[in-house]
This record gives sequence, structure tokens and C-alpha cells, in this order.
Amino acid sequence: MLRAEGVCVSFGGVRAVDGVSLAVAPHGTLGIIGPNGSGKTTTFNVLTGEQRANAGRVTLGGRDITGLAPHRIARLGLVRTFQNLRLFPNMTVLENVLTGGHLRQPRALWRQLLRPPGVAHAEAVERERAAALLEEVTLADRMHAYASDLSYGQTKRLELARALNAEPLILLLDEPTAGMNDRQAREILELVRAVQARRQLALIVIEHNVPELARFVDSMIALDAGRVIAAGTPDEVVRHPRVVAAYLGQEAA
Amino acid sequence: MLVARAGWPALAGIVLLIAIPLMVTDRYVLYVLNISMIFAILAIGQNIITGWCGMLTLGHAAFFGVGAYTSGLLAVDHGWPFLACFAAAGLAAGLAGALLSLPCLRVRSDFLSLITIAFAQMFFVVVNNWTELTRGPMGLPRIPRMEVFGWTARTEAEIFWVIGGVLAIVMFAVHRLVSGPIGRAWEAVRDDENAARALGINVTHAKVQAFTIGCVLAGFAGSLYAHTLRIVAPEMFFLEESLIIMQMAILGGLASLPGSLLGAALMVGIPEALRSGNEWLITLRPGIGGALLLAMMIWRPQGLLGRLRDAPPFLLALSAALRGLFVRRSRR
Amino acid sequence: MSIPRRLILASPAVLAAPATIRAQARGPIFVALAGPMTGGSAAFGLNAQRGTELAVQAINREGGIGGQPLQVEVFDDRSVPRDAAAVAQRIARNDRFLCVLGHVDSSSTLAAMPIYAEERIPVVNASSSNPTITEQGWTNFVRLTIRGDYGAQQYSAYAVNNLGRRNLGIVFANNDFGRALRNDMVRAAQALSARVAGDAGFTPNVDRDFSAIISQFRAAGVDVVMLNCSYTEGGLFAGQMRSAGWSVPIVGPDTLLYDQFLALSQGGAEGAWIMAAYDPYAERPATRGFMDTFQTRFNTLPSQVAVFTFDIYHLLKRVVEAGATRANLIERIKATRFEGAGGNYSWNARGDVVNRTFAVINVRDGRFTSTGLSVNENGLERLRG
Amino acid sequence: MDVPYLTEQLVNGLATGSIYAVIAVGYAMVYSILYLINFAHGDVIMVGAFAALTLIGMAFPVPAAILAACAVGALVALAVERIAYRPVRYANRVVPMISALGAGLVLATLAHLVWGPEVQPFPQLIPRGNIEIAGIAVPQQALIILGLSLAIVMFASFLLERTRLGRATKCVCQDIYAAQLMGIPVNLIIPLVYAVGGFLGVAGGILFAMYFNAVFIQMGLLATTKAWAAAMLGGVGNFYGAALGGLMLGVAEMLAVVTVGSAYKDGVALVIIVAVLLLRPQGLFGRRVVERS
Repeated sequence: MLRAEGVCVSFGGVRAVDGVSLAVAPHGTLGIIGPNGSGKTTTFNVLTGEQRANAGRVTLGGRDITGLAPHRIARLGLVRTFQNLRLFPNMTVLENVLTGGHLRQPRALWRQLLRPPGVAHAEAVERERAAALLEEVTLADRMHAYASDLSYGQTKRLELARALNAEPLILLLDEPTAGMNDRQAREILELVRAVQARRQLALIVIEHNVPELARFVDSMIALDAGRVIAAGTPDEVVRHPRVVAAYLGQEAA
Repeated sequence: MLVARAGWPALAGIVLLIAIPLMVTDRYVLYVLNISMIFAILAIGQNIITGWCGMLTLGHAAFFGVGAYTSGLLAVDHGWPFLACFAAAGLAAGLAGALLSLPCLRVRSDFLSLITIAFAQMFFVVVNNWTELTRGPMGLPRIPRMEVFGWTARTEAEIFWVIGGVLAIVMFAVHRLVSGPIGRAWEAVRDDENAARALGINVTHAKVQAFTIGCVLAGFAGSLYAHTLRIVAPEMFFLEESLIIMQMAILGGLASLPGSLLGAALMVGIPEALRSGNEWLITLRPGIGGALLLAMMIWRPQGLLGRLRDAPPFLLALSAALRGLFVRRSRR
Repeated sequence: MSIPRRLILASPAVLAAPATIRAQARGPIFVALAGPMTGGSAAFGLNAQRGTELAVQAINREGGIGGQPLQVEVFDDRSVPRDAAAVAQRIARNDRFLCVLGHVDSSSTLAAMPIYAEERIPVVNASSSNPTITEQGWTNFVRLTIRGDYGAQQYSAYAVNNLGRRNLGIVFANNDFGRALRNDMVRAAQALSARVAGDAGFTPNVDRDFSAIISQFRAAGVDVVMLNCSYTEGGLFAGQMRSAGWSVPIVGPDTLLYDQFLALSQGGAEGAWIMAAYDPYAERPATRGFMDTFQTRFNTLPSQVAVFTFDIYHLLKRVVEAGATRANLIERIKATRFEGAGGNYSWNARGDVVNRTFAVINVRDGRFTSTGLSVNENGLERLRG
Repeated sequence: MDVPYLTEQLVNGLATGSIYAVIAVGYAMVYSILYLINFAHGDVIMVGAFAALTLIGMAFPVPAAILAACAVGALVALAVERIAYRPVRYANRVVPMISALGAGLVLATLAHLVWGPEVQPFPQLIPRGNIEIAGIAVPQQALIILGLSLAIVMFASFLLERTRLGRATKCVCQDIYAAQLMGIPVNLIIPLVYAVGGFLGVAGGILFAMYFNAVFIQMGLLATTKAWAAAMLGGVGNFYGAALGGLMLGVAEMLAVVTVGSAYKDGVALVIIVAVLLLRPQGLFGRRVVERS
């Protein structure tokens, strides 16, 4: 469904991403692993349109989306979370989630001004829906708190709920468990798995916690220095000698 | 219908709007209230741009001027009725805002600060020098009174009803916008552009939309101003006025409708109260205003009434009162 | 001129009558003085207050107006039109004022006039020179200063007829004052068959680099510089002319008639011609008396605003003692011929002063000196129809 | 038009532009840390220029007075950084812009209280008159100002390129986070950059005062807008670019006076800059920057 072929990105002579190809099927799950600086997030940025690729192309359901503006790609159903949290700190938890559903609501100025019954109804429906999502990620009791007042674990769950409210076909998660202890990490991944199963969406996850990830996805690629060094089932990738070497090398350093 | 939708607070607001001029008989006090209400519309416009959408504009007074001159010239030179002038003023200011913001917001948003300063300066130069059209430095006198469907607002009380009516409609409409998806998109853009984009929000569109709506409100305010003072002159719309409008929006509270109301009332009312008072205080006024901006940014960037939860109790009470008057479900 | 703050503080909002005459049976006559007492134009308001102070003292010492003490209330409009309208509303709240003396700048006067007109409050104005004001048909208005368009004609006529120059270089502050003078000056130059060789505006209070304008004027063959701006920029312009090694005569209005003009020009103002709406050095007892008192009291030259404000109170005394009331005050003033510290005044039906000529002042040895010359008006008749 | 006239105008434009360049170099350094218009910068310069006037009036020797005034500027800039910027360094971008605007208003009011609202004459430190070069008479003051300004810009760039501290400063200006990773004491360097910005700014302000014979409160607004425009024109994070931007702004203004008239000078210059920036957002000599959000 989502397919990237030979994507290259260079920053002033340094090749951050060098010929990366990947694919994920509808309802499929793909894990991306690799040491810091191996080009994982840059690859994400290319997929979501934030970073322009020097070469290569990205297709979604057969349609070429290379170089489209980020908000257009998002409207096609490709929604992401960020490695460094990017909530809307001065909005409430509920408003953050509602913003995720932005595209479903009528946005014409005159309709919002006059608010015919349909528009008012849509807003009510959205609020209920957002409340239900918050229930799902166990944040219902913080609904009217400001996002900036949440704990770290709560912000991660809020970001997930916000992304889910955009009804993605493909959800891209950039290190959803970063900075968490094992128990919290497992909880989040459980949540993601439950959500994915319920909604039947495709998932691409960048993650450092390789064992947890391996249990979770049905295919995996490993990046090092901007190149794909291994691709296949989680088992194949984790055992691949170059992956082992890359991770050992990182630990040695 | 209005009452059925917005409930008793709107009803109370309307009753007050009708009652105030009947209770306050001092024409001077009414005049000060009228000017405050015009500036409240300006502050709300600035607040949409700066408070809700996070852009700094330093030329709001120029859009105010575009509205005032459009309205005044159409009335004086072409004999248009007030309502047509009023609509044209909003349209002209909005058009100017859209044309200005479209190219520069595509690039980088802090260009907007520069471009609005440039626009304000060019506006002044043009109205001052294009003598054939604007009468230049002579100003444009003899602007007719406000007149609605054959009824003319002659006394300060009648002017109060017209301006107050416009302000009420503006607050009602802006409240609707900011409490729905459009306002949320603005706030999302203000808080984090990249995250907003990743959720499918067209950031440039949201910014241009917020900026244009802010300018339309400035245009409306300009029309009311022109037909209230019944003269417009170039220096009525200079940089200092832009700073005052911004101070109103910030002092009252960014992203707060009651805040803009309070900010305008304070910034118009306090100098009036001090008019025959202490000269030292008046000389110090810009400095006090500046210190206030600085202190607000450091300790209370949300303004007096912004983000109410953590406001001091007396402000909470005050704002609850204000909010009860005008909006039902204001969020902050 | 930095405004001595102490003086503003010391001058109370109500300049009350001395105790000696407070015992009189009838109450005081109230006059409202409106103008910028604070803000960027406060210097004008200060001059109005000084003129007021001297006049009120003098009048009340001599027993007030028809036995009633004169009492002045000061209203500050900061030279902001919307403040001026607020002041007008405040003045219109009650009917105790015989008249309003103000406002100072033309835009403020224009913003306040509709309110005074509606309430039939007489307005006697010292310094708003915008021609528009007397063309609105207001019957409650009269002014002492000379209309701006008439002034521009006189300055041009002096440069062309008296100094024999043919190539005018017009510099103007791009505000209401400078721009209006410039427009009328271009028309006047045409009537006088002179050439506008240079025409340059600048942003007042911001722009202080005149080097490019000076080079341009010099290259265009300008042989007289017409300065239409305040003493600040005027002084700097003269100084930068000197820096550039260019000397042609300077002609300007009495906004240059301040010591600061000489100081800022650092010698560049030498030889400049200033057309003043009144002659501070005239050998007339009224003028001498006023100048002496003013300079002893405040140690500076009085500006036009101070002189005309001073004269207005004496004019009021004269017409009120002759039986004028609030209702017919303006009518009576228009019918009066009055001699004051600033010269002789008489008015036409619109409320403009007529038959006033400018005093020609020259800067000699770093000081203003009265020349006693008068403007040769040849050619100007074409502009009066 | 004839050559001597155009040469004379070019010298005028370059002299004014070189003053903009001095101010813009300091401004560009501060800007490269903030990536926001620094509304307080001009008022710092104004206070410094008034300080120079006062010190010269107190019969200090002129060079000492000017140096001391520049130091005053550096101190005021430090105070502004401490009070108006540091507490809000990580807040939403509109917040530091407004806090600086507030600080600028406070400085302007303080200057108003101390020195009064009027324009003050600044002593003539440079002899007046014309110099003849190749048969063309050129204003002597303009030439000397041009020379002094270029010397200051060269000295500043020497400090930046050749000293350890200067190089560290350059690193911080290019990328705060990378510099932090490299072990540069960022929290020491940032105030230093403000101080240098204030110092250079006051130097430019004093040149300005000498050239136009005056110091005045509104100098602040003037300096902020011109320096910002010059720095943007030249390119962010490029000090030679800022200096060139200043010179170009001066020449552009001169051209505006010569062609469309001086009433439109400020407007035309701003329109040119806006046009340049729309076509080339990174400035003429700058590198691309990612907007901070």
C-alpha cells in the first residue's frame, strides 16, 4: 500500500538517507530499527513530506505522493507522531484530540458562522468521538487539563489519540516508547497493538526496543548510515550479521 | 433565534446593551464607552492574529485606516449609505490583508512583522500624498453620521447602540469561529506548525485566514470610527495606535474574547481617567505600557484573562461576570 | 528645548484668580483651554499655558473681565484627534464655559468642531492653520493665526520677489503641516512664474539624513531652500547644508523661530529668513511689554501659540465688556478690530483673520533679528479669486 | 545625469549605508541567536548615543567618551538580554518579540525622562567641507564616516575570525545546539553576543550622530528597522552579508531619493527588501534556515 523506492536525502554532502526502499501492506506492520543517526527519522520525514528527497519516489496505493506538501499527504491518510513530543501545549487534552479530527468537520467560514443544524451536530459528534478516544487511551479524566500539564506517559498517549482521531490508513510512530521504563513501554505497545487490531490500520514503527518490536511487527528493516542493511521478517532481521554488527558496534562505541 | 442558541447570557448582554445608554446620561462617559468598544473590535482582530494564530502584526492601525478611509470616502464622495460603506470598509481591509499576507506567509512568518510595518508606512505616505483622492494632510471632514435603514444615530446613546450592536455580533461570530474547528486549527498552528501540518492542517491557509479576518474586523472598526468622529486624517492611524491595539490584546489576554474587551476598556479608560490628573503618569505612559508588556510576557504571557484556570481569584470572578455577558462556553 | 517639568507640575489644572478679587459678588468667567499638554507635541501646549498664565494674571490684577474674575480650565488632547473629541464631549457636558480656546493642531480642531458646533459653544483658535476648518461653514469658529495656504503664498513671494530667486527647492515634513504648505507652495510658485527645481519630503521624527536631498537640490540648480518643517529638522537641514559646503538662502515659516533651530544648525542657519505670523521684535508697546514679561518669566522666546493665546484673553475681555455673551461672542469678535501683542487683527465672515502680513525675521550673527521688511506680493493676486 | 552628481550621491549613499552596516553586523549576531526581530536593539543604541553626548558634554576626551558610551551600550544590551530574553527563551516565538518591544518602550521612556523629548545637537567632531577627488567635489564628512565604519566592520570581523572567543561565538550563532554539544559554554557566549551587538550598535549610533549632528529618542526605531532590513537583505548568519546589506540599503535609499523622491524613501527601501526576501528568503548571501516553531 505504501511503498518507497530508492529514497536519497543529503545534507550538504552528507548522505543521511541513501537509497532506502520499503513497503507496507494494508493492515500490515513494519518496524524500522537502526542506531542513532542511521536515517530513520529522516526517512519518516520523506514519507510524510516534511523533507524533500533528492532522489527516489514514494507511492501510496499506487499514487505518486513524492514531494507533496505534508498536509496533503496527511489528508491522504498518512499520519505520524513525533520523536520529540509535539502536542499543542496551550490547548486542552480534548482540544488536542479534536484537532486530529479537523478534516472531518465542515471548515467553510460561513457554515461555521451560521452553524446550521448539521454543523452544530458535527461538532457534537466530534466531541463524543474524542471523548471515546480519550477513554480508549485512559486519559478521560484529564480531558480538560492543558496538554502542557500532563505527565510524560500521558503525553505519549495523548499524541497517539490525536493521531488516531485523524483516522489514518497508515500510522507512523516515531519511537513511541522513548524515555520510558520497560513497564510503561510495554503498556504503550500493548495499547498500540490493541488499537491497530481494532482499526485494521497499517503501522510503521521506529523503535529502539528491538525485542519488544520484534514481537509486535510482521516485517522489519534495519538501517545503518542511511542504507537498508537488512529487510524481512523480524527474526531474519534481528539475526542478520550486519544488524548484529551494527548494534554491537554502537554499543562498543 | 439568537437567544434560543446562546441562552440567557446573550439575553443579559442584549438587555445591558439597551439599558446602559438609558442609565448613563453623561455624554462624555458614553463617548468614552463608544471609543472603547471600537477599540475592542480592533483588539479582537489583533487577538485573532496574535493570540489565536501566533503571528505578530505591527500594522493593525493601518488596516483600521484602510477601513476608515474607504468608508469615509465612499460616504463623502459617492454618497453611499452607511451600511454599504461599512461593508465595503471590511471588504477593503480584508482584501488588503489577504494580498499582503498571502505572499509573505508562504515564506516565513516573521516577515509578516516587517511587511506590516512597511504597509503601515506606505499607507501613511499614500494617504498623506495622494491629495486628489484622500485630501491628504487636510483630512477628510464632513463624514455623515451612522444611519441604519433610515434611522440616524444622533446622540451618543444612539451611537452606543450601533457600535454596541456591531461589537455584540462580532463577539458572537468570533466566539463561534474559535470554539470550532477553525479556531482549533489556528491554535494548532500557533502551538506547533509541524504537528499541525502532520494532522492535515493547511498552515498557510490557516494563517492567511486568521490574518484576513483580523483585518476585516479592523476595517469594520475603521468605518465605525470614521462615522463617529466624522473626520479622518492620516496621523490618526500611525504606528503608535498599532502599539496601543497590540497592548490591549496582550494585556487583556491572548486568545481571550473577554480579555480583549477588558484590555480595550482599560487602555482607553485609564488615560481618560488620568487626563486631568498627574502629568508625570502621562509622560511615563509608554514606559509603563512597555514595562507591563515585559512583565506580562515573563510572568503571565496569557494576559489578565487568558488561560483562566491559573488566574488570581478576583480576575476569575471578574472574567466570569464578563464572560457571562457575552459568551456561553468560552474555554479560557 | 527640553520642557522644564517643574513648571508643568507647578501650573495647576485650574489657574485660579488671585485671592484679592475672589470676594466679588458674581462668579468667575470660565474659559476652556484645550491642546496637547503631554505627549510629543507638549511644547505647544506648554506655550499655550504660558500665554494663558501671563494673560490671566494681568487681567485679574486689573479686576477681571467686567468685574468677574477669569478662570481657565486646562484640557489635554495629546494632539490625538480621538482625544480631542473626548475633550470636546467633556467640555460640552455643562454650559459654564464662555468659549473654548483651542485646539492646537488642525486635525484635533477638525475632530472636535462638530461637537462644539452642535452645542453652539464658541471656539476661538490660536494656531490651527488648515484652510479646511473655515470652509466647513461653522458659525461658532474664529481664529487668530493666518491660514496655511496664505502663508505658503507669502513665503514663496518673499523668496521670488524680495530675494529674486527663481529656482525653489521645497523641503517638507511629510505630515499634515509640511505637506499642506508644500502643496500650496507649488501652486504659488506657478503664479509667481518661478520654477520648482527641487521637491523633497521626509518622514518627520524619523528621517534625519538629508545628504541625498541636499546633493539633489544642488545638482538641480536650486537657488533658495524653502523649509516647511519644525525647528528640529529645519535646524538639522541647515546644519547638513553647511556640512556639504552648500550655501543658498533659506526661507521658512515661524515654526523655525525657536532658539533650538539655531543650536541644531550649528551655524548653518546664518542668514536664514523666517516669515513670522507676528513680529516678536516689533517696536510697539503691547509687543514690547509682552516680550519683556515673557522673557523675564520664562527665559525663552514665546512661540506664535503663546502670543496668540495671550491675545485671545484680552480680546475676550474687550468684547465681553462691550456686552458680548456666549450666544453672540463669535459674531461680536468678527465685527471687532483688535490690537494685541501680536499685532492688529480683523476678521472676515468665515472667521479668518484678514489684512495681516508676515514679519520678516533674519538670522544674523547667530541671533534672530527683525528686519522691518515686508513681503512683495506681486503676482499673488492671481491666486485670489 | 552627470557623473560628478552621481558620484556625490553614491558617496552619500555609501556613507549612510556604512553606518547601517556597523549597526547591522552587531544586529545580525544577535539575530542569529534569536531568529526574531529584536525590537529593543535600537533603543539600546539610542541610550548609548545619548550617553556619548553626556560624556562629551562633561569634558571627557572624545575617544574615551565614545568608548565608554559603547561600553554603556554593551551593559544595557546585557541587561535587556537578562530581563527580556532569558526568561522567555523557550517560549512561543511571539513572546520574546513582545517582551523586547516592552523593554524598548521602557528604555525610550527612561531616556525621555533623563534627556528630555527634544532632539539634541551633537558636537561637530569631523571637519566640514568638500574634498576634491579627480576633479569631483565630495563631502569630506561622508568620506571620513565611510572610512571609520569600514574600519569598525573590519575590526569586528577580525575579532570574529581570528580569536578563539570569536570563533566560539560564530559557532553559537550558527547553531546553538551543535555548539552546546561541542562543549562551548553557550550561556556565557549568548550574553557576550548581546554585549557585542550593543557595543557595535552604539558605535554605529555615534557615527550616525556625528554625521547628522543630532541624537534623538526616535533613533531607536530607525536603527531597529534599518539594521533588521540590512541584516535580512544580506543574509542571516553571515556578517559580511549584513555589512554588504547595510551598504546596499544605503545606496538603495539614495537611489529612491534620486528617482522617485525622498518622500517615498523609507517605503521604497522596504518594498525592495520585501521583494528580495520573497524571491530569496535566505537573503542575498545567506544560508537557508529552518524556521523555529
